Amino acid sequence: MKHAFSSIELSLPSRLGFEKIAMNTAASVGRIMGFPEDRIEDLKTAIAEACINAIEHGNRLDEKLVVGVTLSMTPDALEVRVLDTGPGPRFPVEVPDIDKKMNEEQQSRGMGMFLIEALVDEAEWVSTPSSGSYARMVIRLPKSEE
Amino acid sequence: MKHAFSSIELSLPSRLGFEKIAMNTAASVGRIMGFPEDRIEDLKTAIAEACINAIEHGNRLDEKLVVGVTLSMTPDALEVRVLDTGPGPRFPVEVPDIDKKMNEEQQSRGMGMFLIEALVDEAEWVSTPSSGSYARMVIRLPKSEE
Amino acid sequence: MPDKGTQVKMEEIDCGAGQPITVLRFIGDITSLSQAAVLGTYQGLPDTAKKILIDFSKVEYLNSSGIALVIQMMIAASKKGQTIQTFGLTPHFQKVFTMVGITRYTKLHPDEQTACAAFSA
Amino acid sequence: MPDKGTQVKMEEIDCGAGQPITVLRFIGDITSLSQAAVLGTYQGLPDTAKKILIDFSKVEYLNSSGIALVIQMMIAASKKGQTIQTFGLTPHFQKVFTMVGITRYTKLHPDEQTACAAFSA
Ligand SMILES: Nc1ncnc2c1ncn2[C@@H]1O[C@H](COP(=O)(O)OP(=O)(O)O)[C@@H](O)[C@H]1O
Ligand SMILES: Nc1ncnc2c1ncn2[C@@H]1O[C@H](COP(=O)(O)OP(=O)(O)O)[C@@H](O)[C@H]1O
Repeated sequence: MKHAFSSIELSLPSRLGFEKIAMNTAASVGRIMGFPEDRIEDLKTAIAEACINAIEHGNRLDEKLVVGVTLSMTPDALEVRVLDTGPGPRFPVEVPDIDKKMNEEQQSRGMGMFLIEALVDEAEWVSTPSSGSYARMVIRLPKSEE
Repeated sequence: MKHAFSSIELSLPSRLGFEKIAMNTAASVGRIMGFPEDRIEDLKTAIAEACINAIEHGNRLDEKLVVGVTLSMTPDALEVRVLDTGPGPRFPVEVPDIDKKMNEEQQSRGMGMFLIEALVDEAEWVSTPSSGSYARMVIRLPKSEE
Repeated sequence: MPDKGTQVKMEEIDCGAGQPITVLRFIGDITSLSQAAVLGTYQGLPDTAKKILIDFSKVEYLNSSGIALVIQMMIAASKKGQTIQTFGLTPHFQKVFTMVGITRYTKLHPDEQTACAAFSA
Repeated sequence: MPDKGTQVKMEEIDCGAGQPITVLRFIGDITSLSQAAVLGTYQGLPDTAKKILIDFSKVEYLNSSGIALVIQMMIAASKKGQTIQTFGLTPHFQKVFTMVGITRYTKLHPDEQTACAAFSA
């Protein structure tokens, strides 16, 4: 990459299904950066889950509220922030447990944040009480590629 | 579409190649709206050409300047605006003529605006001297689809 | 492809093992908006359906809420003593299903033939 | 596929018509950044190359600046008395090439075989 830093911004109304727009925008950025196809898939799922959470939980499906996505390219990684206007998740978040789910001791949902953490290289949730919160994810380029 | 109007925004640094991000974002919006695949291709080429012009001519490849893309969904059409910080094209713009090109009486380039006009249902260029200019394109959903 | 939500095709096939197998072929997306397509279709199956084959090969987008619907279907099937086999997930979604542990309860087969054969194994 | 810019593969083939045919297979993107790949490769062809076949079937993205490079190549080829045939453009880019009038100077064939055969027509 010629330039050390450059950033792409996307904003979406809070409507379920629109996470696909973020997925495809991010995939396009990932391909330009040279990520291998399996990492693009990881990125797509992670960003989709973060957007769905922002739409559903953060902005409570209020379409007038915007979900913001920033994609920051550095020479060795892509950093993604998914912003909403809510307070962010309350920690600790219950870890999904398939045995409990199959025994109906845990609701079937609740796998999004777990998947985000499993699929990207860094994931954190940042709450900025005055303005909202964001999920921050970093996915690094494989070393051999640079 | 349940809602009469909703709008997606994208902003990109002015770097050649980044038009692909806009293409894929727009394609994703177009698919959500139910455009047939051949219209998605028209949309992709039109938005790519408008972004390339914004990057090259409007923002003169200055990566610090942003190309803005807004995608506004209405029940029967997608309206796209591609904004840059320059004054916009100077009219009249020479119409491409393949015979002149093959005879080297016209430069080989200069087909972008022609293609935009040919591929979308409405195209216009608006200059707002104080802030910049934008290309505005409208692509309508086929009637049978709604 | 234009966005068409979730589509399901239901079929009865015979893998050569005698008892017919009910196939649910999902097409498009499996998300929180697919409740009717996934659970509705499942609930509409006749009680005689004991072997259920799920075809994910035409699924383009699957998210965690969609996976939750698949889990709900698996719970219901296990209550009814039905067997589920699946095939057609992309390598990425095979990984995702493995991450959430679904592979502890159903096998993800590479293709229809292998999945079919697994019913008589 | 990760973004790899423009790649070109050069080949000599024999369509059965005696004189060998030089094939340029473009892979990836054809844009304003493809000058070296398109014109550089073309200029590097030996003077004996009289029949040039262009394979667009692996081209994923083509824009008007890329088309301008193709036109420049066609101008150069026409000056040298070379014949160009092309194939492999998607229906969308066949439409775009037709819109800009390139089809008045070269035919867009559906596949390699038809394009090949056109040299001896
Ligand atoms: N952006 C967010 N804003 C507020 N709460 C959130 C956000 N993201 C996640 N949460 C909370 O964390 C919980 C777990 O999220 P997740 O693992 O993605 O599963 P699910 O969304 O299916 O419940 C959610 O149920 C919600 O309470
Ligand atoms: N966004 C823009 N800002 C300023 N000038 C523009 C813009 N778009 C187009 N133009 C002008 O119009 C001309 C024709 O544009 P176009 O048909 O796209 O062909 P090309 O970009 O290959 O020259 C350009 O050369 C440029 O002078």
